[in-house]
Amino acid sequence: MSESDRFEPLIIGFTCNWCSYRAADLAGTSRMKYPPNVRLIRLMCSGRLDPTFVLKALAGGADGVLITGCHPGECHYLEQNYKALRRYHLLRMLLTQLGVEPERVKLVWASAAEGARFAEEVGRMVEEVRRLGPLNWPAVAADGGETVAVQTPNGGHAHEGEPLIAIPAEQEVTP
Amino acid sequence: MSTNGAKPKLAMYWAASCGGCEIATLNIGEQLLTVDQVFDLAFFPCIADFKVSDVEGYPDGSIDLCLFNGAIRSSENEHMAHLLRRKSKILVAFGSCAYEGCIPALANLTSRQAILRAVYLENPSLDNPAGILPQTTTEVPEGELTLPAFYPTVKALDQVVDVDYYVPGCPPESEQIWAVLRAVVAALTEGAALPPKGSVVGAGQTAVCDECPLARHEKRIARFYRPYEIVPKPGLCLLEQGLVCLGPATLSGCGALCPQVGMGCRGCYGPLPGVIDQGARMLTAIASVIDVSGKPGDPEEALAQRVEEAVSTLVDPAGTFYYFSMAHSLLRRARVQDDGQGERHHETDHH
Amino acid sequence: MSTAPLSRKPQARIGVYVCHCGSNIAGVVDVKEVARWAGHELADEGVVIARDYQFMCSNLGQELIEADIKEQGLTRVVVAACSPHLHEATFRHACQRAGLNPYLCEMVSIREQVSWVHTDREQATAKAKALIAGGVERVAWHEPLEPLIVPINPTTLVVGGGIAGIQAALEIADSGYPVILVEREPSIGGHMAQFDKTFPTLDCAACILTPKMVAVGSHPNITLLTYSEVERVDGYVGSFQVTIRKKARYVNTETCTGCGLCIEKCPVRVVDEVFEAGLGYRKAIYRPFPQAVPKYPVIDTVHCTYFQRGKCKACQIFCPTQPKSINFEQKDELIQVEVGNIILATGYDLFDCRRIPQYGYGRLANVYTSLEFERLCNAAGPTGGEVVLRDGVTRPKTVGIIHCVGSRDSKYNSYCSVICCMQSLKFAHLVKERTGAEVYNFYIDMRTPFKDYDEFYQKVLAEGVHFVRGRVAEVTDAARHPGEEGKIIIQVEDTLIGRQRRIPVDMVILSAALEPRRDAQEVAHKFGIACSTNGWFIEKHPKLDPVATMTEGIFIAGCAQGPKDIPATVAQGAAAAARVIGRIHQTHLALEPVRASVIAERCSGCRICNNLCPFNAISFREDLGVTEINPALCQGCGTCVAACPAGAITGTQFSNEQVFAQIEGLLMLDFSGKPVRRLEPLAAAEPAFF
Amino acid sequence: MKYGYYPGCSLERNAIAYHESAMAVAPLLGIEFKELEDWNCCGATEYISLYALPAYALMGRNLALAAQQQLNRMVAPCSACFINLAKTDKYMADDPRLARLVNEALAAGGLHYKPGSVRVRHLFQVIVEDVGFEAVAARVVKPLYNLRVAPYYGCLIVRPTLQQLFDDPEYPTSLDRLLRVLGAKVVDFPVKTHCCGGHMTQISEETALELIRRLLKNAADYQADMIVTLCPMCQLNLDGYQEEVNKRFGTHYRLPVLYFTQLMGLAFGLPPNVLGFGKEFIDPTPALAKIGAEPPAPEKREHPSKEALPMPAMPRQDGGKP
Repeated sequence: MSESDRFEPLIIGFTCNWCSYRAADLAGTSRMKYPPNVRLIRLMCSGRLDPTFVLKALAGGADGVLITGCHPGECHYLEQNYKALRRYHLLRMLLTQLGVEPERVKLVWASAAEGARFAEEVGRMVEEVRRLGPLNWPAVAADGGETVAVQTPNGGHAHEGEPLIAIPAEQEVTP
Repeated sequence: MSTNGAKPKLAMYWAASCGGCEIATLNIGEQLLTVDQVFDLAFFPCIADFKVSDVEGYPDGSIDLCLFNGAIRSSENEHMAHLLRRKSKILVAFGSCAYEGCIPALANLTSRQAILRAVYLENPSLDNPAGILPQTTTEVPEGELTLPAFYPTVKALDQVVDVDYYVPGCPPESEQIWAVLRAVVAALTEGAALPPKGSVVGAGQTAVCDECPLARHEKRIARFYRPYEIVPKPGLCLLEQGLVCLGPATLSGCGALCPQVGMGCRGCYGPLPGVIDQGARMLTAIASVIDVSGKPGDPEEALAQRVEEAVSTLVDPAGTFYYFSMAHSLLRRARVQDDGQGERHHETDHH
Repeated sequence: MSTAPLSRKPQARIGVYVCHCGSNIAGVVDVKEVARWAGHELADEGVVIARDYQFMCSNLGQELIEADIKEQGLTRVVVAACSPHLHEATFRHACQRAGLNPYLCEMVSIREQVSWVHTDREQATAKAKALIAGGVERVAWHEPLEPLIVPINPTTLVVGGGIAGIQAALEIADSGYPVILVEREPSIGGHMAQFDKTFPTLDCAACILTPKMVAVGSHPNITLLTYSEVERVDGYVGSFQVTIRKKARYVNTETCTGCGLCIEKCPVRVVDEVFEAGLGYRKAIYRPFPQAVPKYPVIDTVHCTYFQRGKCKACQIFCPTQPKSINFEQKDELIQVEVGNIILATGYDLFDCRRIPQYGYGRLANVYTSLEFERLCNAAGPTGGEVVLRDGVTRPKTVGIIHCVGSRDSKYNSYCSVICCMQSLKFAHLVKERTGAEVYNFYIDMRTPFKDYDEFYQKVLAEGVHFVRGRVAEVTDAARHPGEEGKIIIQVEDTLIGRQRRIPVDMVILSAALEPRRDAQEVAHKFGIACSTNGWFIEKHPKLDPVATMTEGIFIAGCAQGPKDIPATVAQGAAAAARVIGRIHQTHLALEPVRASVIAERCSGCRICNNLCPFNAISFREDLGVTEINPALCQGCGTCVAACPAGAITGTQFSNEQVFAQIEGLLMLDFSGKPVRRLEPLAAAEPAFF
Repeated sequence: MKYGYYPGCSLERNAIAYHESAMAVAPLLGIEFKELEDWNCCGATEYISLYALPAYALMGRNLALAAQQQLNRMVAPCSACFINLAKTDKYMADDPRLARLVNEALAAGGLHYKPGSVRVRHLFQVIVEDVGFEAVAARVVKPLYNLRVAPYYGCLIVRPTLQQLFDDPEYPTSLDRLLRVLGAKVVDFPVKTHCCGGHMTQISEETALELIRRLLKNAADYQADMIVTLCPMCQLNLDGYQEEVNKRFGTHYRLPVLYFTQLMGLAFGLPPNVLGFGKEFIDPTPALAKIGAEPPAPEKREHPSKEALPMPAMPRQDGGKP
């Protein structure tokens, strides 16, 4: 793939107001460069992270979600990032069942001092998701990805042969 | 049956469903007589012999109330949905299937190919040496036979047509059904006001816990158990005993019947007001009270490991949290890439 | 499809302001295009005006916004500029001046998050648009908020009667406000009272501390509760309810004159592990030291003959007061106090040198800890200031002082204990002064910052003290040759000459590390604050807010926050006091209205959220069967909002609707600025009743 | 408890006493040994410094055999064998490259070793960790009252580089505790982990003898009746070279050097002949004769003079934290 037509993933990032958001600020003030594929949302704490947000982002067309918070033991609200951690792991189990590769939803701890780490992690995640290809959930919701699977760089599993049963023209997902 | 043609017309149809909704409806007892006095049956395949062609013959909007139960799984289901929408003044998504997909929508966790393969090719009780699969059209000497198309994704009623009201439950509780019917009757006969379009009717307004007599305390869940693994202590909140119960995230109105007999709520009455994804709500709630924490200085990998172990005792989260609401969830279905061998990718190993 | 009020987007007249920040933003982002786009493409989203400007944060920039609010009747404002951590306050004030509730303003960071971190103009511009779309969608859901006003109780609780606590208490009391000072030991004074001289000026600790102690004891505004501990803390900033356990002294302080006759007559001699650091003795009824404040003794029931065997009572018999001041029946008292702010100055524990057995402490008689040595050369100490060996008579001819014992050692504490270098230099000087002995200092690095410290180092060097750079391997009595017989040998690699050395000495002093109090975690939890990885209390900001904590109304001072010397400790005590006095002066405190609250009619009392709040803001109303959140205790993290299975808890400023809307906005445009294909959201249905 | 047993060369020859006493006490502690079949030399302490890879391969072979024979819990009584085997396992785990090279070598003999599949521990470590002091105490029938012993760990057994650290590498106390359990009086022995000279006796006798002298002197200074060791090398040097030391330095040390297993056997009431006695250079009988039937009268703490300052209280005798 040439630079121009290579797949550019869209990633929604959730940050903690006290650590990772400030890490992003620090990355900025220190003029560190990272790919523009991640769009950040500021929460007061990773404990505010409602898994619904993640699902909403994926359904809304995001190819990945980056969740960030203070390192365990350093939570501004003492222990709330532990709750985020628990939710993250259960959510990951759910997403795996729903066919979302674990690389698409990542939890990263970054203290306010770790601007460099923040930039690195963003870069790393963008590359990982780029490798996975588009998620394109609207198509998935229509037919489970039987068709998108063919398009995705890594998902050459879908049947190209005759379908098991005549599939009618796909109607819009919502009336 | 009364012959007064001026009576409002009632229809009840089943799409992808089990028929439980009809049973529950007929289960309203002597109130049936009232229903019969008030309504004329326009279409009710379960109890009276109507033909689709009859319905097609009706003028548009001539059915006053249509209780549509069952999910949209095939082109036929969708065809009927559109037909009944056109013919009905009030279209009600009746029961969990029509409202949010229910059990049929659990099929959204797998692929169409896998389902057909399981049903027509791999089922041990099959005798299908030629590996024949249903086709939408088949030529026979007598002419062409047709079958409805089998959709890859099961949908809720409101994902294919406009819906006026929702009646939750699998099935809806008979008294709730009667309450709804009574309200419509009141509206039709005494001109009483109907609730705003799009409302959930025949349910409570808080969560099942509100109706649940089991004692509740602060929650700390060290691990989860499946119902057969332990005998719950009587009188104590099941969740606190590690038994998954969706009561806290499920709309009340059922009378908390399941928890009272030691079986955790599965969530058939759907999400609470304003909640857009019932499964996610319960997931976040349950995860929040998992009893794994750390102290400053703990190695982060080890901590993650401990959390991983604790959550992995919850078997099949998707099936658990979206038991009834898969089709109405934010993601609506699983992303499956079928390799033709019945192997699904990204399948969890938690089973 | 649904009439659910929660999912109806409010109508808003939104103004969007895109800042050039000189070339900081405009250099990478096409700000004019961004503003144009917002004005056109986001009109349907409620944007009525979109401008770009050189410096939005300048007065002119702010006036621009204020004017539009007034003239265009804006109900929401989005400023796309730098990080909200820089200028959120600025633009909120601008809105307020124009009569718009400040919380109806949203900042979008297109500098730190776009122009400073990206280089491709097209991509950066597209991202800026997306971020602004997110802000616009979000701000529509903002609600006008009023800061939470809580009254401040003028009384302050100071926990810990060391020099930090004493300083804080005096500062507050002198400014005319009541203070309750709680101290665990029978007397205030803390570690400083145990010291002999203080570096670098070598003035005697007692001479400078005693007056302060007396001032505390006699101050009309200070209620002194010694031999007491905080049992429980309820409430929140402005009005804490604190339960204090006043341990039984078995001495009636109303009648006791502190004459000390009881102590003199007590037959039981006990090693004093606390004040004398195990180097001296005290009686079973004792006063830690002569200048103790308060002067009243206490009975140590573990060693008291009467409490152990039921007879003796010598102290009572000889007590000259009428009625007798000794009361064996006295019981612990629980006292309830109301305070507005709390200062924690609970100090440190000394590293237990027995944890490094190869240094011989406890095995070799003449190995001392730093605290033991302080007592040894203290004129009021067990030897009356004589620097002698354990036998109590022999003067050492050579003394080795080992730095960093338990500090800067991955096996024990990785941190530097800050005071050891200066303390060791002080010891070296005192040993020379008192005994004329040869003194060797074994150090890793010499750390003598701050006023007159390095001068002191030079002075000690000049006095002929030897300095060996290297971590001591072992302190042993295993002599290898006659020259070492009867000595303690210090085995060390002298890293400056690169040779192993064995230096025989008569006495070894271990400059032990400062460690967090053994119960620091417990105390932190009691007061709702946190401990760092090393166990010290965590300050709100390591540089800019060193005495405040994450919990409103709780301040920290002294070594409880981290190792430090006396000047720094005193400064922190005063700083904490200043913060508290400021608070009291305001009489009321405005708290950020970022708060969670329960919609009672939606709460089913499932109690999922009940143990999620570390600030104890969440409580269950058994009577109503619903959960409540105390807004003054709530710190606004939103964890319970995210946890509520019924969606019955909402959080201001970070509501689900606000975040959902922002997600949709952010995903309006894809990477190259084209619309993103998305799954149309299904609206949540609302239940209705007939 | 079943364990694989790697005797190593010395246990069959100069340290036969160690072997016999170990075999004698093991059953009493519920320990069962199965000797590793076809084991080979551990390379002793020098080989690694000369030819690293061959040395690791040499030990890798033993580990591979152990894995093959399902002896996943190995015991090595000799400190050198123990450290070499444990070290090889750890280094192979930490360094995939080394693991590859070693396995290439092993392939020649049709063997392969997966790091971490065999856990090798020293006999003493097993007694401390798996048997426990309580179980040992329960076996004591003839406490070693009045016997003053210097616990000598040697330089190998508590090396900090091994993850399976079981005692303080700087100042171990577990042997002290064991001997106390046996009823003996343990003297402080600051040089307890210092070098015994190892094979220096063969390379530079002067160096070796000086090192040995220091150990003997320190034990004597603390009026120890004997030195207790857990390594054949240490035993050999301290026992076998004691006369040399006396000659060279004009000293008159007569300090028996016994294995901890021998003392355990005595305390357990086993006859000396099954404990390999009689092969020592320094005759232990006079020392052992001191063992009294009665526990010593509690040492009366001579009252410190009025001026004397109190000593800090020491950790509990059982070695628990202060």
